[in-house]
Amino acid sequence: MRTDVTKITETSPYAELTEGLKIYAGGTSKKFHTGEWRTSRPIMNWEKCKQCLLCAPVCPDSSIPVADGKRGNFEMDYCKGCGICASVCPFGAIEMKEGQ
Amino acid sequence: MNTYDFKNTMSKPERLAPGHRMCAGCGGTIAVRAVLRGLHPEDQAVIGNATSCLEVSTFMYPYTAWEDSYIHNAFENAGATIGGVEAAYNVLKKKGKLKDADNFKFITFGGDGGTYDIGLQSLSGAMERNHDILYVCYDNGAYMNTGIQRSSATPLYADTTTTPVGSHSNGKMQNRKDLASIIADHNVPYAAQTTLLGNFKDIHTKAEKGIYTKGAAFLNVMAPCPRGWRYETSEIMDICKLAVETCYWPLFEVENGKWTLNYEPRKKLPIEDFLRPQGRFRHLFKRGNEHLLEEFQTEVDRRWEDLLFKSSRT
Amino acid sequence: MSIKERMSGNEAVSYAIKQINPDVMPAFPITPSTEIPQMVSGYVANGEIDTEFIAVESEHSAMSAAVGASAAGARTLTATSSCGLALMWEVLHIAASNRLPIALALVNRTLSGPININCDHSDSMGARDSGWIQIYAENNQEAYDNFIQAYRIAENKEVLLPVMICQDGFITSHAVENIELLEDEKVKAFVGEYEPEDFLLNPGKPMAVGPYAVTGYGMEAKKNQEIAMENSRSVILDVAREFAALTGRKYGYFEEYHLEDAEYAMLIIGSAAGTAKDAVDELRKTGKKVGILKLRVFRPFPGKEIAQALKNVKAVAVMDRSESYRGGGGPLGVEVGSALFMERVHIEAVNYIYGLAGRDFTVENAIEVFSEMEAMVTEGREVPQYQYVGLRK
Amino acid sequence: MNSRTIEMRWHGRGGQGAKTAALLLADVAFKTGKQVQGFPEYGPERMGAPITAFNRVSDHKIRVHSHIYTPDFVVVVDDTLLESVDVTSGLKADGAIIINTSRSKEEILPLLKGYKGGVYTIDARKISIAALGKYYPNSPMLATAVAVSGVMDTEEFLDEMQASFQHKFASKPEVVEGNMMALKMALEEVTRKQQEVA
Repeated sequence: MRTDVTKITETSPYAELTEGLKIYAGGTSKKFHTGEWRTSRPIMNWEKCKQCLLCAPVCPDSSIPVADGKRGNFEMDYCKGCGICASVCPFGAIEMKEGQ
Repeated sequence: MNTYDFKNTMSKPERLAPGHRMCAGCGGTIAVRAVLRGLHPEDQAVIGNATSCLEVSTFMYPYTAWEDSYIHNAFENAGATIGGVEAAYNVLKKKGKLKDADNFKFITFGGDGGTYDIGLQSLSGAMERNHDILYVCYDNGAYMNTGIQRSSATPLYADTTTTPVGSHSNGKMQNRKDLASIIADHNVPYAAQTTLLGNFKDIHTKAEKGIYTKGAAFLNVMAPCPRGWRYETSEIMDICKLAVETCYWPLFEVENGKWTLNYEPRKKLPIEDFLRPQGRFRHLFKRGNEHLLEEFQTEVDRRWEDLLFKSSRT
Repeated sequence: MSIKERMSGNEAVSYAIKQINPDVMPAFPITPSTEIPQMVSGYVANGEIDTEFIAVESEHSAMSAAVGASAAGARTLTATSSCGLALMWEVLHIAASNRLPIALALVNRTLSGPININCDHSDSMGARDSGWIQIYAENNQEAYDNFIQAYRIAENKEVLLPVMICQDGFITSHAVENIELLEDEKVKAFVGEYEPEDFLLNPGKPMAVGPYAVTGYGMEAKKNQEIAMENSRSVILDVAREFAALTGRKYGYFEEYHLEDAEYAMLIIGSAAGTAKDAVDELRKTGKKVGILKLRVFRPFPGKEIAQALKNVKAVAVMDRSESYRGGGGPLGVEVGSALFMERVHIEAVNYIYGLAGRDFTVENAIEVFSEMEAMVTEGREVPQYQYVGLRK
Repeated sequence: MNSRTIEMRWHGRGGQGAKTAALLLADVAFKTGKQVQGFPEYGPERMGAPITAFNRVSDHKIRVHSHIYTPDFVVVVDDTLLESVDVTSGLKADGAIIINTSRSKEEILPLLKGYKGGVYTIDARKISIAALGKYYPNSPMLATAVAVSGVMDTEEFLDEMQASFQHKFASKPEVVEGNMMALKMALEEVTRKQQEVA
């Protein structure tokens, strides 16, 4: 069954689920926003950021995008607020703040 | 192998998408991301996965966090499963049924439960048969998925839900199994041990070697679990560093039987430094339990000396 | 023109495998199915097929690797018996729920304990609810024919389920008998190429297999799997029709032997059906109206058809070659009884357990069963509804 | 059961080739156009343990899949079995038993529990060593079984065996010759004994 996987929800009738619950695509989890789990958020101070990128690999949620050797803004749809990035930043450019 | 260019490596397209349900601060997904950066961007992969936190969180129907093809089978059979995929690839290529697909790599992930314990036979078989795969164990030292029960990777004296500290117990009474050595003794082309450090050069280099070594490769990655180890989520990188600096978790690799120690601390730190930040070892720091720490240190020293000996052989 | 040959049941299935030339076969030896992986390894070693044979370290890994290979897009099979099938149990369910058209050559042998290498159906009956199609053979010919039909059923887009092709350990697997084989090219044409729509190795089209499904999806997924099993009913018959057109050998859910006017019927699976047919011939000579329903397809279970086929008999002996330990009979006893009830077919039924752990089943045994049924109906003899054949008392 | 089905039971010891002989008989009978069955009784027995194998040969399709309890013929590949195994069990009175032994028929008879049917002794060791230089009882026993049971014409049997040996030992013509000689010697011996009986 080649149902459009992006349209499958917990209210879909059985005939609309994929056969064997296979998913014919990669990275569909991006539809699910784990940012809602957050109880504290990282705040970026771009002036202090030296683009060393040490924060990028430590993010468990792939929420620090890097392109052409430079990091961008946090993907707040997914960031769970663990604070590892703030902890490893040698320049104090990331600060964790309570709240979503 | 190219020399490690951190910025270029970090600029590669992400192969583990966000939106997965792993815990905040999870070491497992940091490890997975690092391993997947070892894949060259032009190559495709089939990712295998033993049942684990990683599996139930990264492929929760209909959401897959994997950008590559992915297969989860069961808890105890990740080795055999990815072996089957690799065999299929070889024969379909041979029969000319896979056009434009000569760049598949096979990587499978298991936790220590699925790798050290219930899946050991399947892993051992896959290694002995020398399938062209990389098996990565993200070792967080207990069955975290089911609520922190001890595994054979759990360190001595750790407080877990099946080795609880009590009036008659100091936690787990046995030493942890040394799986990387066991796999190295399968005489596979490549076996290595690493963890999450600094700019991730060590894990990246080993993942890339493992993926691009012809034949079976195994990578054991210490991946701390803030919930099971009971430390502040933000402190993960310090914990990993202390594991290495105390020689609790040495970085080594075994290439075709040749052991190489990748890092030797200038000054070996006492094991207390690694244990103290973790709630699972809190009881070791009570007055009267000094002998337990001594025992722990003795075992760390013994294994370190053994590794020094193995890696000094030429 | 078919090729007249003689070979054992294991040779027959191995020969079918050779003619099909599947892509991947992971297997681990276990008596009495061991010869199959041995023969396939031989074909590979001699370049007669280019199947990738994986000599795994357990049956568990055999089925696990089969799941990986099948999901990757390869036509896949394995072979096993008894405890080997039991060790696969968890993964059997996964193969079915992932909708992977794997073929399994099962050579039936009793499950331990006690350890015993001979035939009964406790292994496959134990796996009856694993979501696999199950097809049984009376002899080497049927084992061969069923195996050639297996992939056509399993790989049908409306089905996509794994299929178990069963034959009786030693009794047919190791008995050399006459057989008619098909020419290689006819088998190849009949079975066709496997062209999966979606598979792990499809370049540029990633696929994910084996998810965690929350309650909101799990039940719907299982219903879909059940529908696939229902779909297999017509596919099994369609494939059999095509096969009959090719070979002249007719197959259905079951074979009826002198059942049309029978007053007493025996429902039986596997090699013992042949023995029972000889008993029917002997009894018919003396004027007894007796017949056989030889069940070929046990999953999906053709309950309605069985009930309809039996509706005019006075009594049926339901023959189970495995014990359910439910305190009252075997699996066929339950399912046939249930089918008769659901179809409102009110006939006498007795559940006999026979042939456990290789206990021989003879023509005389079958005659005794028929006699007992007749006595029950005509003389009102009290007959326990569940009993053993050939048990030392 | 079809009256024209001939049932034969083989007794031997693990490793002596009784199973192989039964399968060979099925093979050669098949080649002469018969419907056949050849199967051993299986257990975990190893080298030296008593084993049983069976044959059915018929002009009609064989459906029965039980062991053979009332054989027409019994073949004993090792006479030491006579002490421990009830070889004549169920053997039809109008049938025959064939025993590989260097002893005389008179010496053997007391071990057969009063069996009244045909009794044939054949010294397969002597024949095998004379023909092949080694002790392989299969060829002489097979020839004897064919001659005594009459499951097929002996000339046809020899032709089929010749073809089969030539296929099997394509690179060793001397083995083909030796085996053929063993078959022929056994056939001659049986014919002589049959004439004595007549």
